[in-house]
Amino acid sequence: MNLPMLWIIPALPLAAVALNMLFGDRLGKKGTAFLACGAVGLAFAFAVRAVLTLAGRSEEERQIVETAWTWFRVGDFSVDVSFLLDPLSAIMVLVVTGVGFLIHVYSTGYMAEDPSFRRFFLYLNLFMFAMLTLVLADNYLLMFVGWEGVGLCSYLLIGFWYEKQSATDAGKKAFIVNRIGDFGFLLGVMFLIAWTGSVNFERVFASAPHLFTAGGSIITIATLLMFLGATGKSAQIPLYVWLPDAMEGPTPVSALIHAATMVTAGVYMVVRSHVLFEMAPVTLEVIAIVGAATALMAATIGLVQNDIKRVLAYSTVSQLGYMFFACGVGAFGAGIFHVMTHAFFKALLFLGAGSVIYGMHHEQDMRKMGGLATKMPVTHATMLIATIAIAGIPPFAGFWSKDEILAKAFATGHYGIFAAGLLGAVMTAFYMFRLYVLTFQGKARFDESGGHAHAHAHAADAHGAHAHDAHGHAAAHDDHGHDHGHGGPVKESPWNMTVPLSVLAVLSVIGGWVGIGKPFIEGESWMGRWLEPVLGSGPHVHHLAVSTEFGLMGLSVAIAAFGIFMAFRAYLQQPSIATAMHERFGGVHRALYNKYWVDEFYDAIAVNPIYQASMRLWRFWDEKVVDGTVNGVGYFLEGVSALLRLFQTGYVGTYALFIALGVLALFLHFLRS
Amino acid sequence: MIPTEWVLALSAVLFTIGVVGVLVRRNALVIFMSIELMLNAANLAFVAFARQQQSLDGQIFVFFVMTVAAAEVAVGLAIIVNLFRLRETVFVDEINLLKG
Amino acid sequence: MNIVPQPTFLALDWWALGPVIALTVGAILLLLLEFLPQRANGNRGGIVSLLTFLFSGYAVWRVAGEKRELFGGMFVHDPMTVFFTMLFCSVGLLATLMSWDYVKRTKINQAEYYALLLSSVLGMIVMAASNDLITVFLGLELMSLALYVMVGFRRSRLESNEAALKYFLLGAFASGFLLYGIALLYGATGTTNLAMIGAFLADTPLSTNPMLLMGSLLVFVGFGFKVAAAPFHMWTPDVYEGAPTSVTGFMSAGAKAAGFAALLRVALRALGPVMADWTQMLAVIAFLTMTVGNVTALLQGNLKRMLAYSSIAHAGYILVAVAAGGPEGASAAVFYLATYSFMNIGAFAVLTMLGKGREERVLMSDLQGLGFREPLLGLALTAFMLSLAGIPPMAGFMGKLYIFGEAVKHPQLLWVVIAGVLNSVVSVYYYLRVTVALYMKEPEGEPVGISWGAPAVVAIVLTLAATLYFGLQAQGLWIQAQNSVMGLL
Amino acid sequence: MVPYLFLGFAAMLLATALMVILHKHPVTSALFLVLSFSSLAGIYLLLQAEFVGMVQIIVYAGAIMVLFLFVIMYLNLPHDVEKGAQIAVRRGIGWMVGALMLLFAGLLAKKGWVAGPAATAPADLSGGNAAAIGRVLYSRFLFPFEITSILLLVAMVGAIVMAKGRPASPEGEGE
Amino acid sequence: MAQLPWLSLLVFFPLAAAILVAIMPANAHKPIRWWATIAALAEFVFSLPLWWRVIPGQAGFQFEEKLDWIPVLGAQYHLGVDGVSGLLALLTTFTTLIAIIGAWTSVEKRSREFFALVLALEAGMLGTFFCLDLLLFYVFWEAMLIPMYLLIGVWGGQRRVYAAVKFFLYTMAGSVLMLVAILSLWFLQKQYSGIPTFDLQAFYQLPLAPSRQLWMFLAFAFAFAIKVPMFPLHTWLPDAHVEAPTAGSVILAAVLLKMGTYGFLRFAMPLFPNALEVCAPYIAWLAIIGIVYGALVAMVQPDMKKLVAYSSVSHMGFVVLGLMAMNSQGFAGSMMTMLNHGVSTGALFLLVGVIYERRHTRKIADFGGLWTVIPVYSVIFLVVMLSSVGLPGTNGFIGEFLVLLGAFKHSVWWAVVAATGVILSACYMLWMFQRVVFGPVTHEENRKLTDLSFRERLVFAPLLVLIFWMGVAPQPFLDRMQPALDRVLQMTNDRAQMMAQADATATAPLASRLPAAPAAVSVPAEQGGAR
Repeated sequence: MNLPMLWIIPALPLAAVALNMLFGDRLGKKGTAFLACGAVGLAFAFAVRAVLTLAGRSEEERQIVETAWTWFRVGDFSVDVSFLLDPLSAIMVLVVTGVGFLIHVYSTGYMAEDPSFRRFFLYLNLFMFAMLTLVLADNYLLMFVGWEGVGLCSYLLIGFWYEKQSATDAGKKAFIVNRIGDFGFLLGVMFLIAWTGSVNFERVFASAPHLFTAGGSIITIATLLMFLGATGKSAQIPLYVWLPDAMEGPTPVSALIHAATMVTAGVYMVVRSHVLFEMAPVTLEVIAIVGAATALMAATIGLVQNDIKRVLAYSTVSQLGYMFFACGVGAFGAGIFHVMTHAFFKALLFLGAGSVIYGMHHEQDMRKMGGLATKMPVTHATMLIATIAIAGIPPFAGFWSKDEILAKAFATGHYGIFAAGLLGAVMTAFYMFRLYVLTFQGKARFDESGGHAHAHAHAADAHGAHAHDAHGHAAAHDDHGHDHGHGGPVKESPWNMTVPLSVLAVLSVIGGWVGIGKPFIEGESWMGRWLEPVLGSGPHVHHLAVSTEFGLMGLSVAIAAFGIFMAFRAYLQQPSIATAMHERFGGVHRALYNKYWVDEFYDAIAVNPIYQASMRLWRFWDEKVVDGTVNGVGYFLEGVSALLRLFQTGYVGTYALFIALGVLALFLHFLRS
Repeated sequence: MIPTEWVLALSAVLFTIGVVGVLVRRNALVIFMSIELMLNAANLAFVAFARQQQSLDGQIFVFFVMTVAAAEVAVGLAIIVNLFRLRETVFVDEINLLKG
Repeated sequence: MNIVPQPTFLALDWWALGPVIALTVGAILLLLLEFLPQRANGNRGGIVSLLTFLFSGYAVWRVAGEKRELFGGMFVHDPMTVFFTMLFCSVGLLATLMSWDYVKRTKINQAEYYALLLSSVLGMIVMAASNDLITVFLGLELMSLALYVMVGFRRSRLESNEAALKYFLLGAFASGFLLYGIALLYGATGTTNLAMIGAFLADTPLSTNPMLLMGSLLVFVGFGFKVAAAPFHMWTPDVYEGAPTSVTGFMSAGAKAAGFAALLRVALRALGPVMADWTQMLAVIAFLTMTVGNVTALLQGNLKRMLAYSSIAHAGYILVAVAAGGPEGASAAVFYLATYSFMNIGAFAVLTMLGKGREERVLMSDLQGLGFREPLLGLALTAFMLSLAGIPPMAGFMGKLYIFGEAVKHPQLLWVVIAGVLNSVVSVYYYLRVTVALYMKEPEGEPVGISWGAPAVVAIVLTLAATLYFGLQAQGLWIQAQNSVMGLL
Repeated sequence: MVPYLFLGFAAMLLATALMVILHKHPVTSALFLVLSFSSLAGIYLLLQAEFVGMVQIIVYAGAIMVLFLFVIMYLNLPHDVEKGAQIAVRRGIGWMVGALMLLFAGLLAKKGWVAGPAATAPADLSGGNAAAIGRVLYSRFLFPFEITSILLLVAMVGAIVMAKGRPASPEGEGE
Repeated sequence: MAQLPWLSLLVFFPLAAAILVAIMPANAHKPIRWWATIAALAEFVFSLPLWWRVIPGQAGFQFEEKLDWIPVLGAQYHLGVDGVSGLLALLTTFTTLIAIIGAWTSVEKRSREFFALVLALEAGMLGTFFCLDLLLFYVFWEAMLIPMYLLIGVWGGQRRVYAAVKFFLYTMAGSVLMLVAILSLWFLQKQYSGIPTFDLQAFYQLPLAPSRQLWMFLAFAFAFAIKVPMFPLHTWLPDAHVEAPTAGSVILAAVLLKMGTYGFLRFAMPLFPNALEVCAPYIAWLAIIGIVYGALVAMVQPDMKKLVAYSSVSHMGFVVLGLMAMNSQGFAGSMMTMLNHGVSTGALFLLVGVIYERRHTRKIADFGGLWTVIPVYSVIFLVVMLSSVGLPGTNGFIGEFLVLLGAFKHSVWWAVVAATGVILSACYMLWMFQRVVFGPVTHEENRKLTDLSFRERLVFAPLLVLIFWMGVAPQPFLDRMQPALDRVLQMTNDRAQMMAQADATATAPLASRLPAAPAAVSVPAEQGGAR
């Protein structure tokens, strides 16, 4: 078999979905788990094989296109279901299948006791299918299939514990906010179709330079609309609000979808369309600013959150901001590089957090943790690696990518953005180590005998009076999917959770090395060279002096170190500093703690007005005015009818009178004519 | 020689008197009499035209009208008698069981 | 002028006069037969009138293709006569069938009833067949007199008597106008013969002659009364409600058709040359008629009354055709009259079966739940209502199609066409109320008893068949209607 | 002479006709109607319609009005009581309609009076009016004449049906 | 096979079946529904060849049957099928079958009449799609109202009478004006060619002065707009849908609404192209308003059926918008959306019907947590909902995307505003789904709900298959509809050009009488005269 069989990569998880749906109840948990993980693992294997095939080709031919069938063809417009593997999608597909596989494995442990185990893997496989479709698509519309597909799976997985109001709310919010983005994406694609007549990447990119004036309004509007789509999917201002709420889902979901893969789809799309974006400098500027602003804002919010997953969520938003401003400054390769490294360490962070939560019996509040380093050594070690990675300490993965982004921003003269990036970096380091310190260091702030920190207060009322078994109750509320005995001492997670942690930890360390470039080696980094067939080497020609490069590196390391130091200082050595700061900047803290009241703001300016307006539209306009007019005609006629009946008095005299009047009227008619 | 116009005017006035009678009276019998006046007005017109045109058709018509009138009277009076038997009234403004 | 023409009657003439003779003989025979004893609840009257109608229809059908002018134009045998004679005979036949058991249960089963029925049909035929205003008038009076009595036939019933009185007084009043109008026409043209009036008007264009105008106007008032055109329609609901149901059915179809037949003949033969001036006025009257009829019908709770208003509305539709004028318009009117007669009689035939004994259960509420209790009756009534509403595939739709199809040819009538179709939407509301009562309401109070009778069922089946057939395949009737006015003598 | 006679008859006709509709007692009205019919008969005579004039007296004034009087007296009708606002309104409207009708007719007539054809078909008046009428009646007007006979038959039957016997008891609504 | 009057059989077989069902004994529920199902199934199977026997590449009408009906009028019994009507007919037979099976247990009362009426309705609908004679079309169009009216009025909910009468009157009000226009057309045709005819193809050849087209187009459009229904003529729909029995709602949504858009496509647009050009922007904006408006109002509905009904308003707005875009994408999108809407909304109504049958309430607030109790149902609900939302991969997306694309090509703003409907549809559907299916079980009654029976699964299975089939591989459908759509498009454009020229001749004498520019207008007048 010479064919790389790209289609089989997404098809495998889909097949698993189908099998799981049909026979899942006979397979049992083990079978389900095996099926799900096996499918993804196999997909990974196929992906590796395909990528190796790709790598085996010369640079000019590093592109594999496989057309499965014509999706639809109307008039002169046609869309194929076809897949494209090039260096860019290769990275994505490896990350997705690889990290996805690890998270699948992890989930077999994490979700082991959940009664909806099968459903979970069903969704997860479905997600894999959608995500792979997204990254492997060779046209915008098929990409959109994956795009919306991952949105759907995100919706389903966030609302996985569907009996919980907040979970389903969050799922719905995620879907709808994404839809707003999709609206933009779709319109953007339509611009492309209208001008280029195609959605195929190759054809669009090939013809775009001839059809659009660079910097012209059409391409700007089109790319801005596409970027709107990206902000939805990748949680950027103004559509980032769904991501923190999405933490209602099971933690592996957060790791896979809301950290490693799906949320980076926006970045992927922008990078994929870099030809178009490069033609629209205004859009790029907007992207850069939005990215930087998001990076900063999310970081500030992350500083004060207490929920371990929420901190990570804001950190994700912030890191996505980095990726976007990378794209915005033209450093598409750096963006993708960060996507990759981020996938490793953020997945690890989430999984680690999941492990902590698992170990803590569903406690997510960091104020009730502490001192877990000894109790959960593997978790602790891996988490620490990830934290360092994200904080940007070399030679961990995060450093390389983040540094490249900052360097590119500096190099292209976006000093404001560069500064924002630096500020974000210090805050990242700070809040990540705050998380680390609060969780693993210091004294344990929970009842070590194993009592539940918050004693399932709401579990009781959620279940009311009816009897429930230990497992049945698990599905009833939040992240308590695996109720392996109430209480019990805090202990390390099982192997199927720790192994993926370890693998990811390794990747978090070495994952960045592929991107080691300029100051250390001659020419482009391996990563840069790999991506060159896609991104070309054109625009990023700003070569910084080696000294400047090193200077920037040093700066960023120093800044990260400062953040780390401050975190240790404020939360470990002298907790009073933290409290003092809270008191000192009460207003700021409140604003941060409440996420700048953005949700409330959106509620006030969009959600509620629309709801109220709809209500009025229905109750008043539809029922009273539109339907009222219709019924009014009826009432009017009935009124006339009643009136006419009055003339029908039953008296002969009246009738005769009308006859006479009729005669008169006829006379009059002829008199007038 | 009486001008036809005169006769015609007379018949028109007579006809109108009949119409007015129908409109203003409430006694079914009197209303009926007024209708007879109208018929007679028509007859008058017929006769006048017949004379003007030197033709007998008009007079023949009058003859038929009289027959019809007689027949109508027979039936009409029978109906009125029946009405009176049932209701003890001949006033048409007391008869409005059917209305609306 | 040969004042004593020797009447030379061909066999054809005898056949052509067959209906007139047969109906006269039938009526007299019925009265004579009273001297012979008959069983209580005998059906002698019904049988005799049935045979009479059958024979009449046969007689005229036998010579359907011929054209003859008899009695110097007093009676013409032409396609229109044939058409209307057949129609009136069918109406009479159906009326006989639906009266059959109805008159028995309401205790008015007398020979006179059928005698009057026959005479009234005779009057109608004379109206339709006469080419002279004298015979038109006499036919109208003959029909009317018989109807006055028939309306009041349940003479111990207050409503019946009241209806008769109103019909009579107003009918006589309108006759006065008609007569005066005829007098003026006679004065203006010197003749009462329609063809000669037409010829006179064609030779000497006198359309502005006030005498002619007033004459034709008053004649129109007389016919307008008979066909219940607004504002001469007001007797209709009261009379229809008060009259025995079978009589209502009969007169709603027959008298209206006869009125229109005469009107059309007068309009086509005599006033043809001046009809153009009438278009706008007729359109206004048509509009008023249908609107008043339909709108007032909306809230009626009594089916007979509702159908009375509906009959007014239908007169309005037909007047649209009359306004459209010419042979085409007339043929549309003729077509409509035929379909209308069948569906309306059908509806009344159903109504005659409602109630036991002497009771009359024709309120809307009496129908509640009937549709499922008596599916066939409900189905028939529904079909008639839908047909009256002009919904395909019923005959009523074809009638409306024809009328409006003719009317749209005249741009100045477009407004009345649109008003007409909108009116038919309004009418749908009250026709649907019947189906609502039939199928969608739970029965309240004592359920209405059904007086089944084979003849009435036959009548319903026949009318239903006609309603459906002419709805699905109108070609034959259409051609007949066209022929009837094309070959006018 | 003839015109004066005509005017006299006309005046009497109108006066009596008015009295018919004005007088409150039906019997009086009926008697006035007889008078007006009689004056009409006079006018007929003046208009050379002798046969019709005679028939007018015999049939109308004689037969029909007797029937009227018979019924009025049979029913023993008193004075009509015509009081109240309704009657007044009706009266007002009635007269107004009558007046307007005359007015309109007059106006219409003024617009372009054409007298109509004179002597389109001069009749054969040999043997006098009655004979002439008889001739025509049994020839050209044979058919209507026959219809009239049926009409009278119907009237007879109808009158008998309507008035024979006494109804047992009035049926009310819905019975 | 060429001589077999296949389309007639298709039309009249259900009618015959209806009559047969109607004369069965009233209380024999089981045989009645079995026979009704068998009849519907037979009809469906019998109609299946429409899929492959209608030659996809051929644009014109196929399987034409032409018989004289009323020769004096030139009305003919003329049936024919092309890609558009063929697909809609398939949708009809399919939906009827589904509706009948779905109504097995929900109609206990007077089931005989019920099934007979559904079958009769099927005959009417098929007739409407197949006929190529305007008079015949009108007959079917109106006749179809009767069974639907009875279905709503007899087997409906609380306000059934109101809803049924409203449905009837509303539709009638629109269609009578269309009748007037049809008659005018007929008359013009008679004047033009001297031959009276109602034949659609003859009308396609009939030149009409643009000035004359306007009112006729409006009359047609009014009739169709009511049926679609387009804002602001939509208010009969929520009432009718809410009150109708499930089968009625399904057929109403799946097929009857399509009559309106089909009418646009087949009649109003090709016959009056110049008037269309004038009116298209207004109609399109009304459609767009309908999209947004329907979605907004749907969002706040407390009643599930009403919500779906308003969502229909929204979806049908897409259909009309696609038509008004007047390009092949818009047309194809419209047609796809018609089919999709038939499948998805039909399924939604069935789903509502399923729980209504069990709980006798449709209030969203009365449910919640259904996933726990009836998971199979919930999953199907999820899929159907997503299809309705237009998720790529399901059928809904193809239609909406093509419509938006078509609209975009015509006017960017159309697409922009209409695309907000995509967002809003997610809002109302997801919210409804959340409140019904997610959350804890809040009503004890819901705990006893039983999941879908085998019969019900049988009903939904083909719907789900269609949802995915049409979403993943819609090309077979597009292949079938496109030649016919292209023909309509072509014809509309050609006629518009032809008649615009013709109008120059018609107006030229009038214009030349004006003092302003006498020379300029006389030239085309002469050209036109020569032509």
